[in-house]
Amino acid sequence: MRFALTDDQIALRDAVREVLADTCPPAAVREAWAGGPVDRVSVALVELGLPGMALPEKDGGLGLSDVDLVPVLTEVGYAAVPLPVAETAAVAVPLFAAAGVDINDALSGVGSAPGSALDRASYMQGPGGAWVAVRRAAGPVPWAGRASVVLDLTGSVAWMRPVGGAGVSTMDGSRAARVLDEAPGTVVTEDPELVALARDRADLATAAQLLGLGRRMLDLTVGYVRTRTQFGVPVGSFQAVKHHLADALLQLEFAEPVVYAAAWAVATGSVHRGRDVSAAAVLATDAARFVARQAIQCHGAIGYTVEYDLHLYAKRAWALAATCDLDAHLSRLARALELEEAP
Amino acid sequence: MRFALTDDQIALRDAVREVLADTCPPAAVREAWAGGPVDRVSVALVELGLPGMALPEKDGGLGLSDVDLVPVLTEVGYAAVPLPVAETAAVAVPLFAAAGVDINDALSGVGSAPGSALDRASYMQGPGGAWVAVRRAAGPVPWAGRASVVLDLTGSVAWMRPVGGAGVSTMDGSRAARVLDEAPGTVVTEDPELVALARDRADLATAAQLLGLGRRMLDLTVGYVRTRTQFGVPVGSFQAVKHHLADALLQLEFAEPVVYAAAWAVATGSVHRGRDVSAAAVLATDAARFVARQAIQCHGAIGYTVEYDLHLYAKRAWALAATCDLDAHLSRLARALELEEAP
Amino acid sequence: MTIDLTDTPAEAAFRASARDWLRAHVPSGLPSGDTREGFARHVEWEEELFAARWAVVSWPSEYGGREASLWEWLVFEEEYYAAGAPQRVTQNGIFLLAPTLFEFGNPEQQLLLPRMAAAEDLWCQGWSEPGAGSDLASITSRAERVDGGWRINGQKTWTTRGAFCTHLFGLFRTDPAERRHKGLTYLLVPLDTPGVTVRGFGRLDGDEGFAEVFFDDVFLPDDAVPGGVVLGGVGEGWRVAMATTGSERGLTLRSPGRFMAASWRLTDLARARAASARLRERVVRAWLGARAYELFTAWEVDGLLAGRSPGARSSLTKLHWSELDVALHETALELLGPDAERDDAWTRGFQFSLSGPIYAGTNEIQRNIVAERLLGLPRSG
Amino acid sequence: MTIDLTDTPAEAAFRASARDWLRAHVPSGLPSGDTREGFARHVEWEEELFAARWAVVSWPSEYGGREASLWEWLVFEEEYYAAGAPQRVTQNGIFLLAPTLFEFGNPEQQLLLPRMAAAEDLWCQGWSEPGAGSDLASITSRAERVDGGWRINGQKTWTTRGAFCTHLFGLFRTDPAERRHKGLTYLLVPLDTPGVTVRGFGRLDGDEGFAEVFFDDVFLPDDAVPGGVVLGGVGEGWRVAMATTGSERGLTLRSPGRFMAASWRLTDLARARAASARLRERVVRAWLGARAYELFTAWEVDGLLAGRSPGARSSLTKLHWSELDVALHETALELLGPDAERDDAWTRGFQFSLSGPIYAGTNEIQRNIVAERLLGLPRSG
Repeated sequence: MRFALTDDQIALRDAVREVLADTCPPAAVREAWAGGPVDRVSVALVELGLPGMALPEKDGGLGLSDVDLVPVLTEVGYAAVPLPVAETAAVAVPLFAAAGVDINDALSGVGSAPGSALDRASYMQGPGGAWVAVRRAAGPVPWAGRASVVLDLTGSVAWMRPVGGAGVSTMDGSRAARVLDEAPGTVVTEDPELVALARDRADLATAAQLLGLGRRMLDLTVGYVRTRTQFGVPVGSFQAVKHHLADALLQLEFAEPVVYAAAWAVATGSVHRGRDVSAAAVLATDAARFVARQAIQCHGAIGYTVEYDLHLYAKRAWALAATCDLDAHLSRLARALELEEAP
Repeated sequence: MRFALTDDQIALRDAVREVLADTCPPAAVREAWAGGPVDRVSVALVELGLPGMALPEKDGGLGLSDVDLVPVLTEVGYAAVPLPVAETAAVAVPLFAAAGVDINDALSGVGSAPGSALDRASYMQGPGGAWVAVRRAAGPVPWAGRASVVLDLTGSVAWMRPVGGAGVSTMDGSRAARVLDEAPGTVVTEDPELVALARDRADLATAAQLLGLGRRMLDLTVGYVRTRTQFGVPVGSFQAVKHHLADALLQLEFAEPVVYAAAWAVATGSVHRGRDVSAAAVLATDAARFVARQAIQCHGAIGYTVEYDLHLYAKRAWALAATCDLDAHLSRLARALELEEAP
Repeated sequence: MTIDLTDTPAEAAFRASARDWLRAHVPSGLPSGDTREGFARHVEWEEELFAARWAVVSWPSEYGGREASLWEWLVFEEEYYAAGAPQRVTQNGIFLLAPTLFEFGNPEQQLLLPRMAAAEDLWCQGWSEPGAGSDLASITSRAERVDGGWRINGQKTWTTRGAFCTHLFGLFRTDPAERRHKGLTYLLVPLDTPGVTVRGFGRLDGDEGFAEVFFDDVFLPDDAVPGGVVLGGVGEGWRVAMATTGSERGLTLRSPGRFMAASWRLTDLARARAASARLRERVVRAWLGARAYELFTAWEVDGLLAGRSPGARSSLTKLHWSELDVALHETALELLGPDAERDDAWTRGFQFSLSGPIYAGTNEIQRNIVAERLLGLPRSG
Repeated sequence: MTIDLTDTPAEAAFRASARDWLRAHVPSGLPSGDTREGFARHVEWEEELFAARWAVVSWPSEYGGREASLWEWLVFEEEYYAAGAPQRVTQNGIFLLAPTLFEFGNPEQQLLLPRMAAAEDLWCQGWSEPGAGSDLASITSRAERVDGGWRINGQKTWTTRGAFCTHLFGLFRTDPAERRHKGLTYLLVPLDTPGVTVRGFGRLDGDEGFAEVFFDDVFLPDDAVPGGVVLGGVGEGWRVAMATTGSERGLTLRSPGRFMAASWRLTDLARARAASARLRERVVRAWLGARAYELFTAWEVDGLLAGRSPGARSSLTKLHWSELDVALHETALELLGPDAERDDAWTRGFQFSLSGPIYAGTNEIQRNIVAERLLGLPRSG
């Protein structure tokens, strides 16, 4: 048994954290809400090689595993990056690669893809335009307004679909959701195993981001209650506030290793992959929702306004949590524990 | 709409409270655990007329309704009376009366009943021996060791069975449970409606007692944390303790009117009887369990010993809660709200 | 006193009358009352309610009411929300200011009541300040006595719908030598008084539902409202403001009808979404919470009618409805699944519900009150 | 450092060896170790464990251990509880006293270690007093320096299994002029010293699992145990007692294997009882809690091995396992339905679980520690 991050994983995480602190402060997320440009963070992340980070180095990627991606995506969550980084890097690119789809061909075949002249490696490192939205359910597709193409995982066959359509108002305005136009797509793969793996990766990537969002909300709240005073003392000196936030930390701390274990199960093709991904999804979703609730409560009225930053992270957390099908995950766990029969 | 206790209800409740404070202090419950006599409280309650309180006055009863019984049974719970008062007064006697069974005949026909020489009214007021245990499920029958007869409500037909059998150790030692001998019984009624009504009354009576038990545990805890000091201040001045106990009170206060509304539904034969009884059962059970948990936690180590009184009430609450089939009640509520089909 | 959960003949008649009128008149699809456009539409609805004498059913006839009993008020609220009628944008006036005006206002000041009920005057509250949220006694906005009126400086915040209102009621420090609860005065302030600036800002659910109100050397003449701008006496503000919190107001802040209607909408949603057993249980529990709230309120009403002041028991009421509202909406979001990312009535309602445990005294403070005043636990700590 | 959740070849061999031995030797149906008769049976089991060198796997060979790594210790615990092996009645010695002896004991005192592991000496702890529970620093039991030893007066309580043990370790006030954490000394006391009276009393689950220990003018000679009765220096008691709380001890107090085994038993119960969907979810969540505990502990182990002291993080550990244990048993009781009134392993386990959030520092205090030391919130309040 070994269960700790490698020095390389820590170094990459720290590099991503630093870049995001610079290029994706709350003001950048706020601007994305208003439909403003996201070029600066997009370019910075492409320069870091994040879109293709799961590709082998020979194909222009960083050769990272599912486990390596978790700390990176936790930082992406922490910053509430207004781009489908997780969908692209952790879901779409690995699926394209596994399905033998040439990424440039794939992207150039539909919608607003930026042309097919680039080779795969340079495309993934090009300035923007490298982002892929992922559709998991009927209804508006998050990130379609910030992506070149939509990877549709709603059925047992994976499709590529164009991003064209009307923008729609959602809880997290920075996610640039669209109601897609009716338009033909192209098949990515008909292998249900690959599609199932891509769905597990999407859940895993969501869980990693929820951990980061939970941390961000907790950090903001701790900072606030240490300085805000009521009744002549810092709000954070009240036992009720302490206990709310201690419970928030508790949930995050116990969800985190479960997310890493799920990533390891995905990376190694463990027989427990489904069980472990569901465990991560359930605990990270519960934790992020719980932290959001405590964060808003401990802030008092200011946490309840859009002028303060907390809502940027709370709404991203709620939006990601909405994509987590708790009933399905709990059923999968019940089957893994032999409490239920397969449906 | 009117929703308050009558002066008569309050007067009876206060009378019962006073009698129980005198005849059923913690020491009496403790003695019952050790298998000691319960005559003093038994005689006092029979003298008050409690066993037959739901019978019409012309039949020697007090002519009380299901609503009238709630405050009385709340006091019975508060004192953790080591006798099947609720089973006898709220379940068995009304069923016998509705089924046209002569109570003396019924009791004399089986087991250790005290003979048939008494008329009904004088029997119910006689010195002890007037108690009926109720069986709701397979397994040991609580109170069989303190009753003259067992009313068996496990099926669609109600039976009377003898109380003979071996004593068995249960969580609440004062309940004198027995594993019954195999022995023939007599039919009380084959009317499934009457049996269903008796079961609802049993759940209602349990809910009323759980409210009283919750109050008792909360009172004990409040008394303790006001005087016990740690870190130089009363334990009850810590916000965490305050909030635990405020939440405990909150649950009791909101369960109580729901129990009264259920009693009213039973008394008036409301079409919502099943829904309302289930609502009362769920909320009173949840509340009592929650209060028990907070009471033990706020006491610290002393609440965790059998030398202190708290456990007498906590164990009665857990024992009564165990008889509440939450799955069945939640399903009945879901059907009433048209969320589920009838099974 | 007894228990009888059926309507009396009079209550039944009142119910039928309210139901009939509401069926015929309730508008559908109003935009949120917390936007400028929506607010105007809601004011029209208030005018219509008032014209038909349904705006303030429990008030005296001369002020536009129907002298309804508390029971009838509950019946009205139940029917109002069951009919899907809109939120009440006049509620800060009619539920928070009006009880105080009835108790402390002079006859001329009480002339404000029908104007408020008719939505001619639109009142917002001015309690909180940037440095005084839960700790209301630390108010620093000052009103200084000057010839013929008051000179006001300071800032109020979290003023619900303040940007759309015409008047503000609130507490101001009139004796700078006194601290905490002393030296405060309850003032009535027209928002068009020169020097008053109102700036709306956004709530979590996206509506511009809050405002900051700045007082920049404002001269408030004594006769800015009929009967004078001071309600209940100079320096008496804290007592005046608190006097009615433990009375009916604790009951009327959020009526049971509102949550009962929401819980029935939740059962509709559960059926439409073919809820799992797990979520069906949560729907049942939300309904149970609303039902318990309805019955608890009835219990309290009979207590009030018997002359018992609910006092700190209004903290139980507030804890229950605010936690229920969050749980109910969290369940709705789970039922919606991925659609919970959409911007709709349920997701806005969820975000709005999160303000319940914060506003009107945080739930942490309510729990302190319950523990100290109802259970008798020692203060502080 | 990396992530690899498979056993190394060495770990796999260790696991196989432990499993084989346990399969062949674990006794079944032992009575509770918290009764006098059951305790004696458990001591026999401890002797058997020690003889086979499975009693203290992580200790040096010369004290009866196997020099197992922390990873191997986790493997052993997993196998131990998966095999249904009995609770460890020696645990207060080997998990609480031993780490302190290893760190502060002189070589002679360390000779106590193998005796403890072999269950020849049976140690109970003497921290709490009637007036000092959560507030341990308010200890008043006094040990006065006298010629050749200490004169002890006072009372300890909540001494787990004290009535069956041979020795007590605990804190005593040796400098009456000092207050709170100062002037305390960590003493090792044979319970057969004249003047010591041990009175067992009943726990919630019915077992005589606690004791009060009275010290009535007890003369404790310096040489009552080898190497002397003072562990770590006179007046240094608080530091000595606390030094190891944040180290491995935080991890080893309750091993993940114990809860994982309990959660698997719960799944068995759920199948046997044809659990409803509602209860299946709770069973899944109990298993998830145990799984998270297992993984969190592994995470902490690698941190420890990398030289990071867990410090206040041991409070996270304690909060998690104690709440998990209650939830797990509450679920079992619901699965049992009316059978939850019976006196059996699950109902006793439920009652025992309620001590988890209380003992070894209440969970309220653990949350304070997490908030103040891990989140940096201000003290007091």
